[in-house]
Amino acid sequence: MILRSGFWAMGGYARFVWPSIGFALAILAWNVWSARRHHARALVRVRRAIQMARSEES
Amino acid sequence: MHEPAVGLTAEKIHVWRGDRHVLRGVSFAARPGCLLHVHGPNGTGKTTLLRVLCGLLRPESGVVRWGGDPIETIRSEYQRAMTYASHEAALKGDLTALENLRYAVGLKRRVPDAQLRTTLERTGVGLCADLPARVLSAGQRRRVAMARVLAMRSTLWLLDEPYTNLDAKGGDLLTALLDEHVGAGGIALVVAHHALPLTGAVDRLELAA
Amino acid sequence: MHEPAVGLTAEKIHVWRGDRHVLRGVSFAARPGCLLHVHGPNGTGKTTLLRVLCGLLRPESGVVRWGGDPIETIRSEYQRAMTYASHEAALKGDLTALENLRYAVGLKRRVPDAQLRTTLERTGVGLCADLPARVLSAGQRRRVAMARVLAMRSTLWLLDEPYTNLDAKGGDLLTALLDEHVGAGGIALVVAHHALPLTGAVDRLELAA
Amino acid sequence: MWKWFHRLASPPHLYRTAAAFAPWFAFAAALLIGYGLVDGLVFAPPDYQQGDAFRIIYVHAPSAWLSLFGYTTMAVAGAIALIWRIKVGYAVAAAAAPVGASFTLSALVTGSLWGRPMWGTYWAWDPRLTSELILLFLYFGVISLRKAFEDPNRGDRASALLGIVGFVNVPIVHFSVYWWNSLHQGGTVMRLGKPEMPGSMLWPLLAMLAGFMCFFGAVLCVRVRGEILSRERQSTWVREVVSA
Amino acid sequence: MSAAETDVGLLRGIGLVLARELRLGFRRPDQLLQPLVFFLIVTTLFPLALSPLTSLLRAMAPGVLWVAALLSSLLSMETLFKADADDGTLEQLALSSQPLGAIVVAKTIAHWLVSGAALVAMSPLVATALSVPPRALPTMLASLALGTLTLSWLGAIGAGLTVGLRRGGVLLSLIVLPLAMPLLIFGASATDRAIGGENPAGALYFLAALCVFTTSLGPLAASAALRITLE
Amino acid sequence: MSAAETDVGLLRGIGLVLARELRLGFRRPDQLLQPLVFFLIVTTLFPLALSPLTSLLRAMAPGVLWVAALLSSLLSMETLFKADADDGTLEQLALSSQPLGAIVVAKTIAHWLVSGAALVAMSPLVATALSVPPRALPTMLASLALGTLTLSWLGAIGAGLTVGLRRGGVLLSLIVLPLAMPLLIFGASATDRAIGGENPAGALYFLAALCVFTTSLGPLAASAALRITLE
Ligand code: HEM
Ligand SMILES: Nc1ncnc2c1ncn2[C@@H]1O[C@H](COP(=O)(O)OP(=O)(O)OP(=O)(O)O)[C@@H](O)[C@H]1O
Ligand SMILES: Nc1ncnc2c1ncn2[C@@H]1O[C@H](COP(=O)(O)OP(=O)(O)OP(=O)(O)O)[C@@H](O)[C@H]1O
Ligand SMILES: [Mg+2]
Ligand SMILES: [Mg+2]
Repeated sequence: MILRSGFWAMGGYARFVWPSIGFALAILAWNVWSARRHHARALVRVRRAIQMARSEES
Repeated sequence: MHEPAVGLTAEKIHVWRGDRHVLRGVSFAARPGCLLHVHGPNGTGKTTLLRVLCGLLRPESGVVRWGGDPIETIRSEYQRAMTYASHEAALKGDLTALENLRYAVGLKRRVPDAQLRTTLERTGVGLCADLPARVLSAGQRRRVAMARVLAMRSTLWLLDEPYTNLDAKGGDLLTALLDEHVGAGGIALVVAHHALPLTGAVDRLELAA
Repeated sequence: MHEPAVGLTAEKIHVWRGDRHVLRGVSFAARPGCLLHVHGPNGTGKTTLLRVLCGLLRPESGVVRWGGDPIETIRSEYQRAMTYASHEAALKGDLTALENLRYAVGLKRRVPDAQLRTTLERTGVGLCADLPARVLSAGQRRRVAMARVLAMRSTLWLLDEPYTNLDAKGGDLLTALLDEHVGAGGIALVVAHHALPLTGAVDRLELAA
Repeated sequence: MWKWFHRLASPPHLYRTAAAFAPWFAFAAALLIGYGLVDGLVFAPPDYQQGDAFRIIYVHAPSAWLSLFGYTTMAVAGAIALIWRIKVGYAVAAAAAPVGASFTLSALVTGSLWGRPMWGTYWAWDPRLTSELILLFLYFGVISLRKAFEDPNRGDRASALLGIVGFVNVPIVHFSVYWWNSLHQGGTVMRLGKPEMPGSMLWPLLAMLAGFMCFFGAVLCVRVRGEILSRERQSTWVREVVSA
Repeated sequence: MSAAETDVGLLRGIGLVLARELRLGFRRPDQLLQPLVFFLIVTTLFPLALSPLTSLLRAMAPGVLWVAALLSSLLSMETLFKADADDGTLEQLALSSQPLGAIVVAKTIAHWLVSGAALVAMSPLVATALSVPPRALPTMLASLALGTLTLSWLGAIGAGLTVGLRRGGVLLSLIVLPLAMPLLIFGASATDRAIGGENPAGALYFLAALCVFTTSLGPLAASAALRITLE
Repeated sequence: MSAAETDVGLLRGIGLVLARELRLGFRRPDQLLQPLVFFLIVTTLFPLALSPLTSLLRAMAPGVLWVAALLSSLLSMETLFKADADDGTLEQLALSSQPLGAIVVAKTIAHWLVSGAALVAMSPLVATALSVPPRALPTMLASLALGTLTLSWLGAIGAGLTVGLRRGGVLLSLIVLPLAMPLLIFGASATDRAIGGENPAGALYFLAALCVFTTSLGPLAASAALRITLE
């Protein structure tokens, strides 16, 4: 059914429908990516803080 | 505590700046008639401590008490009793020395200009009273700041390196003023890198690196 | 003049500020290996004199000579030979201590970062090298400014109250550095309100009120 | 209740709670969004007026919803933190801001793409559209204010305050279609009583709304964990968690 | 001396800070005029940048007037706390025994007096140059007066939040302009309706309501902001 | 060490100051975006304040774009020397062995790179929102690029003259805006002609000439201005 050409044409509105779906999905993807990066960076900061504390002790 | 709760006390003040643990549990008690000389190497947190004591900085943990009450709870009363002089002279460049005093001191107590002029003369800058603070020399600015502290008539003085930029005579004057203040039952916390040549007793609070 | 024209000389410098005749014909000669201790009460024009000497202020009359030539005529050569440290530490708050040095010293001579780090360590702020200058304490800022003067490797130092905000160790360090600089044939003009405990000879220039 | 609230407000507890919830939210979001997309794009009938262009609603309405929900989360968390001095509130507010801003952008872009076929223009200075744009600016303001402070504590408090002040805009966005005559259509889903949409169109929309909310929850959990970690990096529990 | 004799009341404190601000302003009269001159310049730039058809000018006039007022007020707002923060006197004000709210009120009123009020007084001239008909002037004056006061309060909040930050000025506009947008919309529409001969009362009431709202909550929010940034 | 080995040439000096400025800019990337955001906000304010008829918008678009660019450039200009003057580093730069002119050139170019160039890159988006037709975009881009560079030079002169004055910002606009008027008129008219489908070459040539003129004399004038105010 998806393969019927009418689906992708979206009744002539493909030009508007697909970019908006695409943009919204891209925003979802960005959120996943940036949240994970945010978490990873926080871990790096913590590790650095731990290292600093160790070097201050010694 | 079983002692009567007067004066300024600090209990286990902890402050972090960035990743540095600057103040690690500082405690002290300063009773009326006491001068506390805060000293220690550069960057050990003397200025930070003074800003905590005057309420501009909230410590991560620990309490500052005035007459037994935490200072946040009695803010306006505490601020009436306290005067803080920071590293900088805190003068408005476009106002004259006298006007600077008028608007700073005037918010604490009513005071006629004549009395402020006398105070300025006492700290050796009577002739600069009508010059805009912008053109004053570093030492003259300090002396105006000293006049502000005097004119406030507060019980508690928190002074951050008040000897900076003063000439020999200015230093002696400041010492005499401190002596007088403490002698009259006031409290003073003074940050300075050299020994204070006061006649009265001096407590010392050392901040270590 | 029959003496050989080396070093810094000032001839009858007059400066008015507002209605005050601040410098009234100041003259001196500072030859290589000479430390000139400029002192005098607050507001007598020490800072003003230093600003004239480094060319930031044009005197109403009088000449400043470097190696016999008026400094306006040999501006770029003079500026290469001279370093001025003002009342304030003159650091960019958003740059780290190291970057501050890199961009200030780099305009005078090519210098690798490693060498600048060594200089910072020498003045006791090696650990602050990568902190933004904004967060440094008053004394740490001074020490960075001291490192800048050192790293410039200039012949002539003009220092306005360089002992300000330094702790006891810092003061001793500065004294040792001045001794070394003068001993190696440099010239230094130092404004300070207390006697300089140098081992070498100290000339004194007194500005009276 | 109060006790539960206080327990949640302790950073290690919230850190663990967020870790426990995140996968469930993510799982639900994937299911709901997957179903909503397929049913909405493939099986739902075309609108009798708008034709297939109406399908943009399946991403536009949830995005627009989250833009407001995100702001509300941020402002409420900030207010809780400011008023009761509960530090994790700042972590939640900081975590919600970029997520909400991204959905605001999504609402604006999908809305413009929808506006072109419906109103003949990508952009009009209409109250709903304008106030949504203001919402984006407010998000930017809050985010850059937080970053502008060197000291994270002050940045937190300042941006929480700005978030609260800017909250006045949220009801404006929502009610603008009723208060002014607007190009933008009024509420269709959230109307009390019977929605005017046939079920075949409505179910995927509701699934998308729920899916986006779960997605927001999942992302928020991950971000809150990160915020808590870097805020509490001096504390012993974080050190134990990380070095373990 | 007894406490009663020398204590400084709230009103006296506000008066003193107000006097200080006005004195600082009048110490440099040329700078006092600057928000005004900025307003004048922006409003003259537009006719310059456009082909000066009267009909077009008249259609644009409310918008231009309001945008110019907004920007001019905003620009001068930046210095509201910044100058005092830079030289350390803000700290001293905050540590005085007066509540911070009182100080904020005094400073904001002083700011409005030397920028907003002056701008309102000047606006009929500018409006006439933009060929706004005289019958619209009262509405324009009323809307600008209410609007600039509201702006001063919003600006005080923004200035409080950004004081002490580098390039705080632009961040300030980022914060204040979105909040000021409703103001702009209603202010311009009131003027526009008055030019078109319609009844502007609705928009004016809304502006008045906004003004009352910000005047009552502004001091609180601004002093809270200041307390945060001062730390 | 020998002088030749360690001497710093003119180009290296300029490069170093440029690096310093860019690093200062990028240290706070959000602040880098602020002139841009300001530009965006001002251009949205206008449609808000006006009844948003497309025809009216299009007629105003060149004016709005240019006034917004002018103001945004001006605002960020204020900090060009002021920040350095306040913390004493400007004195140190002036006392370095590099000529003051070189330092001014480096600072101005850096300023243009982080504000003007970014603004030019952003302008097509804004223009489209103001319903400027695509065929006018190349002309608008060219005119804005030339215009913002010229503005940066004018701003450097103004900033040099006003550094060290309190509230220099507003004074700066008083100095720069009159100088920038020809720029505004020709820039807006070039864009306007392009929108109307006419040939904008004349106005563009004029802008280019202005740009060359200010680029050659700007460094001289700005460093002279700076030397006066530094004393
Ligand atoms: C840039 C353009 C647009 C923007 C900024 C925008 C913004 C919004 C916002 C903020 C909401 C959420 C309102 C709320 O929950 O209170 C919303 C919902 C909605 N929008 Fe848009 N919109 C735009 C264009 C459009 C267009 C062109 C259409 C269709 C013709 C449309 C149809 C809808 C619908 C059906 C809803 C759901 C209403 C509800 O049930 O709450 N939007 N939009
Ligand atoms: N964000 C930060 N990151 C790391 N360290 C910081 C930060 N902010 C402040 N510091 C450090 O905290 C300390 C602050 O000390 P403070 O200014 O109180 O010192 P001080 O005792 O007054 O020194 P001085 O005698 O030089 O005046 C300094 O060592 C400074 O380097
Ligand atoms: N416009 C002016 N009108 C009157 N007097 C002025 C004016 N400008 C400066 N002065 C005076 O000129 C003197 C400047 O002195 P300068 O700053 O050089 O002093 P200094 O010796 O460095 O003092 P300090 O030891 O306090 O640093 C001060 O006495 C100041 O009051
Ligand atoms: Mg200190
Ligand atoms: Mg001096």
